Amino acid sequence: MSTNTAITEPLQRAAAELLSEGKVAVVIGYGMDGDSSFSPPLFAREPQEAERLVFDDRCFGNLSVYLSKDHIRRMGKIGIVVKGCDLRAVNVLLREHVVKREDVVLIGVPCAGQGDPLLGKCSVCEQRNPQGCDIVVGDPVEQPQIDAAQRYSEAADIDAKSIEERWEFWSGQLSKCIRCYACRNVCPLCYCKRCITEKTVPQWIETSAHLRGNIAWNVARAFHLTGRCVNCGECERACPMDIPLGAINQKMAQLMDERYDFQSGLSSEDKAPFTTFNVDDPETGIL
Amino acid sequence: MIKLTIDGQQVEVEPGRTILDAAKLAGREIPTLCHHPAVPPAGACRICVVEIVAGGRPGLVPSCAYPAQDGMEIQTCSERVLQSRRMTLQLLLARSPGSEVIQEMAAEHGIKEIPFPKQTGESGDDCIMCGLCVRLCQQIVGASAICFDGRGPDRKVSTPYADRSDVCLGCGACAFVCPTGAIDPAEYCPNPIEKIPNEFNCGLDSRTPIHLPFPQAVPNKPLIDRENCIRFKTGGCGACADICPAGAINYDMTDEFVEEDVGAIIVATGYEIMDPSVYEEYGYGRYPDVVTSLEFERMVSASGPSNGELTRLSNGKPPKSIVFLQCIGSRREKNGKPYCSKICCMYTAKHTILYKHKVHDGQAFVFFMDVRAGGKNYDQFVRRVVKEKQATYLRGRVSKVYARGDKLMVRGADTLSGTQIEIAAEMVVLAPALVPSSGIRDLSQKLRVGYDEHGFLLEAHPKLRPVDTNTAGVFLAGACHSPKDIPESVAQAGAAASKALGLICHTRLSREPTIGIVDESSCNGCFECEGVCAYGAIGPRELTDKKGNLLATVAFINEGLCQGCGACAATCRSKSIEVQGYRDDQLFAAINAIHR
Amino acid sequence: MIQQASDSTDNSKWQPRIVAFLCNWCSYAGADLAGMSRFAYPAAIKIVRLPCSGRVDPMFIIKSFEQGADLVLVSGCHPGDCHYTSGNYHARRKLLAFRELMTFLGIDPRRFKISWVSAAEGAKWSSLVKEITAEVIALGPFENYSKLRAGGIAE
Amino acid sequence: MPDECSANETKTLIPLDYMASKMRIVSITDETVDTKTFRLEFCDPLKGEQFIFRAGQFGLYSVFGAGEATFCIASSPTEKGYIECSVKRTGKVTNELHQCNEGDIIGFRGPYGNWFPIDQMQGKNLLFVAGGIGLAPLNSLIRNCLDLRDQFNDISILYGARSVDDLVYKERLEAWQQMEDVQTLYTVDPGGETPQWKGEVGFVPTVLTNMKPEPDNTSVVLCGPPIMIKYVLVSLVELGFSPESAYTTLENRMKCGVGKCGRCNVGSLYVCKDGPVFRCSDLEALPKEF
Amino acid sequence: MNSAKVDEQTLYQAATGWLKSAVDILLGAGVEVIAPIETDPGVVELAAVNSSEAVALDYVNARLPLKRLLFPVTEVLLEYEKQSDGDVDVKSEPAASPKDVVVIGARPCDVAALEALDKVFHWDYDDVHYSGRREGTTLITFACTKPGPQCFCTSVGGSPHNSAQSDVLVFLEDDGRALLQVCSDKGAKFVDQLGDVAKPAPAGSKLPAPPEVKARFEPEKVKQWLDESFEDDFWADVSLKCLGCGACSYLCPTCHCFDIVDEANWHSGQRRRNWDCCSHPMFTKHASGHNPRPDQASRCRQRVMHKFKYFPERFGQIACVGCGRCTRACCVGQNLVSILTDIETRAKGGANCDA
Repeated sequence: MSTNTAITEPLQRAAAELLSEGKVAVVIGYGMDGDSSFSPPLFAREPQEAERLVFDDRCFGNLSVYLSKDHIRRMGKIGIVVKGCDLRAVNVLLREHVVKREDVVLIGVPCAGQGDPLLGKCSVCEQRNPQGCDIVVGDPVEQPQIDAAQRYSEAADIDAKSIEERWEFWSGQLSKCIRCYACRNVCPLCYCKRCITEKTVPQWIETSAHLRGNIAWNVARAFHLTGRCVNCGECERACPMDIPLGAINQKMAQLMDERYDFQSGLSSEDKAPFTTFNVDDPETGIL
Repeated sequence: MIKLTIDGQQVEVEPGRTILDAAKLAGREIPTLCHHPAVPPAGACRICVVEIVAGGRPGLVPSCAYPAQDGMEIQTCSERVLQSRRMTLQLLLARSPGSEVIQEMAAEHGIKEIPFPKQTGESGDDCIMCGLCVRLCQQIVGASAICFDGRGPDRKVSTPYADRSDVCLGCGACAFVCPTGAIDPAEYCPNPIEKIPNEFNCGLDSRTPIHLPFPQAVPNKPLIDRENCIRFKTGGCGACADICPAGAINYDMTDEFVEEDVGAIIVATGYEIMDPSVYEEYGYGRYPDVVTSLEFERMVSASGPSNGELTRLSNGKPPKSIVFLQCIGSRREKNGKPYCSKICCMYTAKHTILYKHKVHDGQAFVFFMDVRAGGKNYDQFVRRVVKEKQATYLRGRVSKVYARGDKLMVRGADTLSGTQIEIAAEMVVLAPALVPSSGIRDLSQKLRVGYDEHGFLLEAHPKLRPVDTNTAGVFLAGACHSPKDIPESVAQAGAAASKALGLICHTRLSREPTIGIVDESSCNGCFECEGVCAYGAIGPRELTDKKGNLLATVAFINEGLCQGCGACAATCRSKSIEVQGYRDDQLFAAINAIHR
Repeated sequence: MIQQASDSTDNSKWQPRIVAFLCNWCSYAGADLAGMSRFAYPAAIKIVRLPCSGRVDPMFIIKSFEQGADLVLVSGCHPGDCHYTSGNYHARRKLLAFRELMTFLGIDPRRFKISWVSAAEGAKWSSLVKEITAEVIALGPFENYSKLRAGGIAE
Repeated sequence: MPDECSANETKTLIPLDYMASKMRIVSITDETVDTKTFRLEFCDPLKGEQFIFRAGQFGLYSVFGAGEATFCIASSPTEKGYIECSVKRTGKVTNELHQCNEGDIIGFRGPYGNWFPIDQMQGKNLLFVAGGIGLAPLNSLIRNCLDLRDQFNDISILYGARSVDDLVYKERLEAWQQMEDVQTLYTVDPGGETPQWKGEVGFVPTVLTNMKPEPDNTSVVLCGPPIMIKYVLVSLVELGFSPESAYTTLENRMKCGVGKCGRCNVGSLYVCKDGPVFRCSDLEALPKEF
Repeated sequence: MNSAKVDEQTLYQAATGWLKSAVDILLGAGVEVIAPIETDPGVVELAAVNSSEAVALDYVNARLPLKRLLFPVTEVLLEYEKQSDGDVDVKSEPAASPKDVVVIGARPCDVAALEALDKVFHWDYDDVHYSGRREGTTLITFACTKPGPQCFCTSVGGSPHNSAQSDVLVFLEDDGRALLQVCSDKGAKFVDQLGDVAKPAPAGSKLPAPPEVKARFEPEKVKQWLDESFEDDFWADVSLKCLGCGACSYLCPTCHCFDIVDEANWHSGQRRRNWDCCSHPMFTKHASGHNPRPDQASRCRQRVMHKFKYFPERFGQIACVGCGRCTRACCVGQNLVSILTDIETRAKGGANCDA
């Protein structure tokens, strides 16, 4: 672990300034916590609290999840520390009217990747330098070129299996699911006031943690994120049962990319693939 | 007001008006050359002289420039006046012997010979040095592109240093006002003057920037074409405002968006004709005498570009033989429109008659696929045309039109006799396919009305609801729906109007109950539903507490617009939209019941 | 365990079960026309009528499999013909993506069919149903899911 | 109450397998537009004979396939051979229940929970205050007390609902009104009255204040929406009642009904076991999580 | 459950290879053997084994706690089938005619947690599903040799050598030998079954010293503060980052909240019991829409209060065994230990330091 002082110091200054000038009610960033293996979220509400903000290579979380939380929004205008990848989620939230641009101050941090060794998603990150933030602290980092094959390599590994092998694999993985819904609750885009699992009339998704219910839940989750998921990987990180949820999300992202030339969250102006159509969309496999 | 007497007649004019203005009011005609109502007077040509008899300093004055004064007594054709004019005309005739205007004016004044030598060649031209053009260019157009150049006999109207000047706008106003037609702006204008094609006459003639859109337009008022008007191009001119007696011209008026809340919309965007130049074999665009039926219609119209005189565009002579070609692009599966344009058979029959009215000894031929005369008395009309030899009907298609000399050779097949024929025609009239108005797709997307592969708008049901669309409250009339002739269009328009009235005459709207309903307690307000709604039925609704504080913005389905397709319900992740009659729990029960 | 009435995977007794979600205006009318025109088709297919193929939520399909469907069919108007102008275009995007998701998870994509059948295509409907019924008989019972059904859940 | 059963005590445990007894719906009464009263009989006659409960206790009713839901038993323990429950349509189970017909079979387990301390009320005046569907648990107690009429002094019933249409047990209300030894006062919220309405118009706490009940030797039992209970308590205190003499019921969400699922905890209490009947004075000590 | 108290702690010793023999003997006797096995890379889970080979020995703790064997994540309570005459055939899921199960290798904290579960499932009403399994389960616990950084059992009255609820507590030695401490009749029966594999240890044999687990806080102090701090702002502050994901509760060896749901098709169905979690907003939400615990602050408070105040008040013990799973699982670093140490600081009147 190494604290990135080139970012941490200007970050602390910027946050303290925003707070002391009353431009934001809270700055959501990362803080240091001796006990945990990563830098957890920190909510600075007073200028002096900004001193506890930090940026290092253990800032795993996607803080944009808090933008949809009522108890955070009630505080007032939010300043939020975003890595380039987190910004994609913010863009989707903006597009879906979850937050208004004027209600949030985006503090961008250039990020050369998280984790040691680098997290999988960071090694194929194409958004190392956040675009369109109100404030960017620190200097831009080098952005390697990533091609589509690298971008979706995890999904490709599973795609390479036969259909039977895939069933074998996924029924094993999904059997583990205990339906704690951690994947849902940490997802910045799973902000529904009432999750489909909580609607009981009718109960589309069985809540029992048997494979039947688990498939229904995970299919619904993946499908509700199709064309929206920004592959931040929080679901997989949160899953206490270590189910490779990211691969499913990646597969659907790959599909949207290949089929509709769409990558979620690159702009807040895009139309989600499922809210629009093209008369000439591919339709192979339709009888 | 100023009171004066002109030729013994009392008139009243406003202060500041000239004697010429007063004379007009009195109904006395005074000849003018250098005068133009929009241009400040100069009194240069002295044709307009009148005699002040009393009430001022007696003598001859130019009426166009001399202000009317109270108590004046004016004579407009006293012998003294006429003598002066004759002298002036003699001098003008000597300078510009070729000018028709001067010649006519001189003749009116009984001048046969002149005592001066007529100037010819370099020094003699039609310009009478009145300077109207110069004053116009400087003071009205504001371009100052032309001026007088040289002295004495060398004096002439020219550009500075006689160069082609970028200052010249190419507006052509100088030529327009020149009393003798002496100016050709092309001599000094760097940008050739483009005539503004008259759209209504298919560009067969030109129009001015101020024009009537078409004869009998409603309202029948002229409009300014801002793209071509000098005023809008340079900020100069404004002559029309100066001279409009009603003060009706207001340059500040702009196009504006007008929003109206309406209960129904009738789409009647009509048709356009397809461009037949895509079919090279017919030579349209290549030979001036190949015209479309619409151009022909204008050419034979009394209000058309040639005032109803039918002449060949190539040489201005009446066409002695004419060939009408049917189904240009219509009923053509490949590279065309597969549908029948429906109106061509009948208007072509009419055109043959009109042709015979214009060119009595002319010969008309019609190439047709088959004659579709399905309206009331239509077939009888076509039969009359054939029977009365107004036209020779040939069943078959034309393979090629080409020029030979000043004739157009039309080569085609007569499938009834099974022979190849070639007709030497002087004019060829094409009946191109009808297509929907350009922009219909944008409009249909705005209105959420379907359209077919050709762009014609879709009716709700071909037999049972031919006037309705699938979007409630939007109705169709005329050719936007499919090619239609006048009686059909009128009938459909009437039906559409009745449908619209039937809809809006009630105080409450009744409709199918199958519509979407939003559960506001769980709606996230992401508005993905709005994106999939084909009817624009979904919009935002703000939920507030009792104090008016905004709690949430949620989706709201306009029950008047919703058609109940359920795309929104399938899109809603939180399952906050239910379609009445196809609710989730109903479908769940249906799925469950299958596996009984 | 209570014996399940008809989810036996015994091939000798097994009858295929196809759940079809049809749009009201085209495919349902097409199926209707097939009936009126006396085009016979297998009774294995059970129809749920919807206003539009755009109404289909993937949960319908999952639920059908959970309840014992061996094959699910969604059928709507041909592209451009949607009564609601664009419902089938949206359905096309979503359902094809859903099929990819199924495939990725190892659920046989041959178990989920999409078709366009217009109100005039009674004959197409009849041959389509014959075709997919033959296919599902060849595929056999959908064991991946039938093993997950109530009473036989692997936990 | 908390000391009633402590985990440290060795006592005979009742085996619990969550089995639901089958009951047949014998009659259905529409109370309001979204409330129905079901009269149920055990399919197994023996169970019916053995079944005893006390007023205030609840059961878990289930529609097979939809799930279980908790309702108080609305009939009186003195009425044998059947039980009644009144159900407002709010969720999945209640929806399904409302779609049931007479003769259908549903599941039941219970009775669970504590009960109104009817023994301690003997010889006292009784004041029942109910709002809306809150009359259901009181109905059981009122019917019980009326069946044992001579054990109590004056009995007064104050019942209010949002509108005339929202009044439940209309026939029974009528019957109570006819009784000479019961004082009844029925009210609807302002705006909820109809031209035919002959009762009071006003909110329950206001009507209660005007009613001026005698606090001495009176037990009060309250049931209704939380907001009503809150203000009725204020009125009662103003009238000289002590919170110790008032009882009410809590309706926290429950799944097991027997203190295991952890859903109905309010502090260290379990509404399903330590309740649903609480003394109003005891509620004040609880965390406000009900 | 440990009905007969063992008078003297009886110590046995077992030679290298004892585990293989033990597993073979048990399997041979038709007993289901549950042991730690590596299911995912670096992840150990308690699961049925067919041989001793798969058994993992080097691990801090299983990913899911022992509770899931006795109180599964989902289980059938009853099944029903609708009859054509309108009747319904309802059958209680036979409460597992107690099958003999031996769990080898659970950690002392997980096993100690059963004390709390026992109390919940056996008070007043005896949950036959739980107790049936509990009855038939013999717990051969492996004493902790290498506690994890998040472990804090010593703070909540446990220890790496806690024998509470264990039938046998096993002290593994590096060379494969082991000391077996018999703690109950069931344990004695197990050791009997092993025959020669386990011999009584020579008198004076000493148990190894437990590894150190740092004590982080005093639960009494925590409770003192909790008693007075229901309305404290602390709860809003501490819950800021909590996403209510529930991973902590699902992995907690003492959390026991559950949901009961029906799952059905047209004619038949099951009533099931599933794990549930007080962090989820729907947990307490009434059908009317009223929610007694409407925000994350009140739900966080409930979780801490329940474990350290309500449960002790009701059942006389803390509902936490210090296994540290909640802390490990939390993806926002909502660290239960730091919440509790913070509370302790407050209880001592210390500075206001944010968790």
